[in-house]
Amino acid sequence: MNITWTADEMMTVAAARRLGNGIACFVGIGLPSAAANLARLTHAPEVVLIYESGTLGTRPDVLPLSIGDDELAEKADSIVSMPEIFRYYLQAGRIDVGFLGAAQVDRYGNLNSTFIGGDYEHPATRLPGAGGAPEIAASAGEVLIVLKQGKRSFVEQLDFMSSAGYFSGGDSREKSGATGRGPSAVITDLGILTPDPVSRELTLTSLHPGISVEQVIAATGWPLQVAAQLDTTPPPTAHELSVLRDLHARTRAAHSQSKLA
Amino acid sequence: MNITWTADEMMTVAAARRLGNGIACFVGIGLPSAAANLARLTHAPEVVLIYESGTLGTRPDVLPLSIGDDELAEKADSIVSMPEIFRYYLQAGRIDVGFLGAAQVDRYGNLNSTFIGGDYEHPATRLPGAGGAPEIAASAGEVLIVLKQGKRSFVEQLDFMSSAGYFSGGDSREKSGATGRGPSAVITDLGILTPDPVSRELTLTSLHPGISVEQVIAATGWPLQVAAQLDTTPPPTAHELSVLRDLHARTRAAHSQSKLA
Amino acid sequence: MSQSLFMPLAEAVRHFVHDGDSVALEGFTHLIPFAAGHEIIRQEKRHLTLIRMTPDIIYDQMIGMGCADKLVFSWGGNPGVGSIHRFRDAYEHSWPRPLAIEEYSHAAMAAMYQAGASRLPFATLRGFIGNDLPQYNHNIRQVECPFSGERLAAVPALNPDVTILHAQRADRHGNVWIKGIVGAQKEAALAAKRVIVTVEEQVDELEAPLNAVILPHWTLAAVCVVPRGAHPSYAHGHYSRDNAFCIAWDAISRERDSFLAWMDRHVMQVRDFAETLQLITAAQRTELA
Amino acid sequence: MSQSLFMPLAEAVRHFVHDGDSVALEGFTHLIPFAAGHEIIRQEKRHLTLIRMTPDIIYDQMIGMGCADKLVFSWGGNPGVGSIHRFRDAYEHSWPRPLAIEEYSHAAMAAMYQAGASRLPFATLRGFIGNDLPQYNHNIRQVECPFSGERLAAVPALNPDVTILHAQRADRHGNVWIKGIVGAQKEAALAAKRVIVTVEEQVDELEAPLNAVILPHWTLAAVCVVPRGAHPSYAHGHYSRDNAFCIAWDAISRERDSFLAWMDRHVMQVRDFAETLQLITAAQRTELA
Repeated sequence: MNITWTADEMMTVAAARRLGNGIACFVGIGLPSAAANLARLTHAPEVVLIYESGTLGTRPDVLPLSIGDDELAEKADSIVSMPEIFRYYLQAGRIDVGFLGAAQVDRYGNLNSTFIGGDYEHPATRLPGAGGAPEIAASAGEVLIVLKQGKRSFVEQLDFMSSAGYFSGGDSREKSGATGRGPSAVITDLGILTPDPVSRELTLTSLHPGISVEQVIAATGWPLQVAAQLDTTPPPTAHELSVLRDLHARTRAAHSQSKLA
Repeated sequence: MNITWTADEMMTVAAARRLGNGIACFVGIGLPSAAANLARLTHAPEVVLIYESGTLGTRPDVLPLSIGDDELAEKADSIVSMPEIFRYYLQAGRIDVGFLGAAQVDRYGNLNSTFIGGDYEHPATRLPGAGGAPEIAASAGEVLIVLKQGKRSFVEQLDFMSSAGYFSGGDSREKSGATGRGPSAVITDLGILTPDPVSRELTLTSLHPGISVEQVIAATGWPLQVAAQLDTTPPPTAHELSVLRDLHARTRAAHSQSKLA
Repeated sequence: MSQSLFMPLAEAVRHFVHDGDSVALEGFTHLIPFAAGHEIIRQEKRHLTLIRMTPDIIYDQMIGMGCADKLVFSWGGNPGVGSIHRFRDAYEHSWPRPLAIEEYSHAAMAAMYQAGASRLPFATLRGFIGNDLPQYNHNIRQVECPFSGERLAAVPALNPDVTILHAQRADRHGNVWIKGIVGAQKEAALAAKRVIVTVEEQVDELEAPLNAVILPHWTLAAVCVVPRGAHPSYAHGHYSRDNAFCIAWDAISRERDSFLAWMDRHVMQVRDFAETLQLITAAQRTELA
Repeated sequence: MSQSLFMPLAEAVRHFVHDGDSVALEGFTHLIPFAAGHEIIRQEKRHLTLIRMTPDIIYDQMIGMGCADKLVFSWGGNPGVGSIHRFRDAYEHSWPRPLAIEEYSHAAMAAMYQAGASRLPFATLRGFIGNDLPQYNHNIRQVECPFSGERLAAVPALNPDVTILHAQRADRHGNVWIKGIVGAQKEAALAAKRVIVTVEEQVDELEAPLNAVILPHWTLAAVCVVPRGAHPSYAHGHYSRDNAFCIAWDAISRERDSFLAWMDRHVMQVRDFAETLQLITAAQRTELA
């Protein structure tokens, strides 16, 4: 069987596989939403999907375009207010896994989603800002970072620290007061980086099929640690790809309908 | 026309008259509940009745026996949680009038509902405690105290201060951090006491029909101030009495039905 | 995994309530978990710290049967009737054992449950102004606003080992819908380490409206179907408050002997709450006849 | 007295929104009060402090039209599309006027609205751990727990001069029912000095289920019936989000000229929001044809 897939599909599948059945997952829009719903539709039917708009335990038929789509509300076990979602659920430690993206990540999994270049008052490029991320990064049981790899995003030094990974490595996160364990993996279009158990430095531990170590090193803005025993990410299965593509097809069909009366 | 009434009816009517139309009133069970609903059924159809169980804008057909009766829930504009009722409504200063009773009141309208005799750890008589009263006393726009008058309840010195009136008088309440204005009247079975504008000492300003100043002084545990110009409380009107008695009759009829299947 | 949430009440109490635990049975007049309280009494749990804004008949029973070492509360009485005599006997005369108290106001306890549900160590309120409790309860402190400099009351978060609630309905996954007067139940549940909910009925789908008060199944330790499990409190939409029983309790509980006799017959010598209800109903029918 | 709550939106904005006010238009993706934002633009309100967790298209329009001196926010963008260009132009190039910012996180702003609704001066959260914002926003401070000694983040309460919401329905008294995703709207409303709500429809009785999210009429300053008043956001049960418009906005707003031309034609030169909707619908029909 000759299966082909895109880099986005590989990232989505790799992220989905990390979600255990029955865990509570704080989902963002875009790839994390696709990954979480793919997990729900394959190996993790009882994964609890939570969007920061306050929808708890939702099971959308199609992917939401915004984090507060009515589809999420209709299919939720419960809708709570944002003070509740952030205080009674996230801060309370009830979220097992949080997904985060960013504009920049450093070797310790710290993230920048605030600005690039210049300084805070005079940024070259002002980004939307951190939104829910700082507290997701600090309080979710673990964090999955999903981000395309490149020298402009995988940087030696963040322009601004929006959300905490392992700070300066070692036990510096433990001392910070953050209640969650921190990033368990950075999933890119090239491979998977996981923190070293002691130094907490992100280490390349898995290469996606067809990707070379050199490619990953070239796409990283710091001297990348590579695991002695390097895995190859199992390719997407036919089943994973078919469920994911169906989901995207349903989503496109639903959202292409004109919504104006 | 020869109208007679009981002391309870006189107290209820006198309390009801102090509720303006459209104000928001935090109601307790018993006489305050009767007074508030009497006001609603006579001169103040738009009074907003709030019970600490979280029922906002309720219009019970019959008086509740407990502060959380289903009748209150069914007839409410909204039901909110107790954190909300105490924080977003009471503490936020949205309550115009709070009703309070107590076991003891002193000359400055301070209240005790905690214990009588002995000390806190070894009380002669332990009472239920203050419940919502301390914050009602501090945060409601004004407080109406309703209490039968007698030397055991109108005391020189409280055994315990549960809820603030005017502290030690003068401007001591203003300095306390309490956001509400304090007790505007103490309505008893004998008359109405209101705070002196400067000293804040409770002063007899109105006698119920047929009651003498001497009777009130004899029923007060401190040397009672009496206003130079003493009013007579207008007696209950036939309309007030008929509405109040109908309300009590409906209540008795409703609650005498056996509730067991 | 969610199927295992459903179990008999006796099993839930056996597994999730331990001697020495702090336990909150919440419900403000409405939905008070009486059946669960009786099961705790029947299993002779001891040295509990009982937490409840309004300890009333069920805590009177638990205190009188010796389950509690301590009571955390803001108003203790039989609403509309008077004192709870077993509480007073325990506090004033140490019978059947000494009872320590930790006393707050409603506003404070509501905020303490909220802080607990938020996993913050303390709550802030405009509270206890002119109130003498801070002289005796050293958990009522102050905090200074880092902006205005204002001093406000600070109280510790409540995080019970176990919170027990009664509710109308659970779906097949164990999601629980609480309807009507909800008090501080959601906060008390989300503040706890373990949550047991007794429900009137189990249904396939809740079919709750958007924005209903739901406790997600994955926040709960056990769900037990116990019809009429809130009696003599009520369950909105199912049955009303048994005011006659609440009035009768005053006489039953006034003396130690009559209290013990009633508890023995209605709680200790029965298998479950259904039997208790049968006995109470039969007695009330006799009285009406 | 409650009848006077109902008024045309233009009148509500004229009476209750003043130059220099702090104004929160809330709604998290859902129920964003676009019609009210347009009315503020049309009435040329100036020097506003705009507060909103997620400033998106409506704040982009208000900022680009010169209504705002300052923005208080936690995430500013066109969800799923990209930047909000008028915000960036104002912040980065002071066009049409300089824009100050006060930036938080979602968790902080939700807590700040809660503190505001509670009339507490500050809120406490486990927040901003490892985040650089406190270096620039000196309203992110710390407070020490008087029990554990732990240091937590402290942020000031938000108490807008005016909060504006959109909702599905008001009854004849002006009680408002908000259904579906509710974000921090209730808190933003109860935190404000004055509240304006636009609604899809007025009905005689709400017939809301118990525990629905209701804003009591006596907490509001004005209720205005504006059908489709949340477009291109949505109103659950009434109409869906106009994703096409949200995508189209990116091109419209990218350059100052195209932005000004669009605003002039669709907001400044129309009488009310119904006319704006007609223009947008007509344009979309042309495009589809």
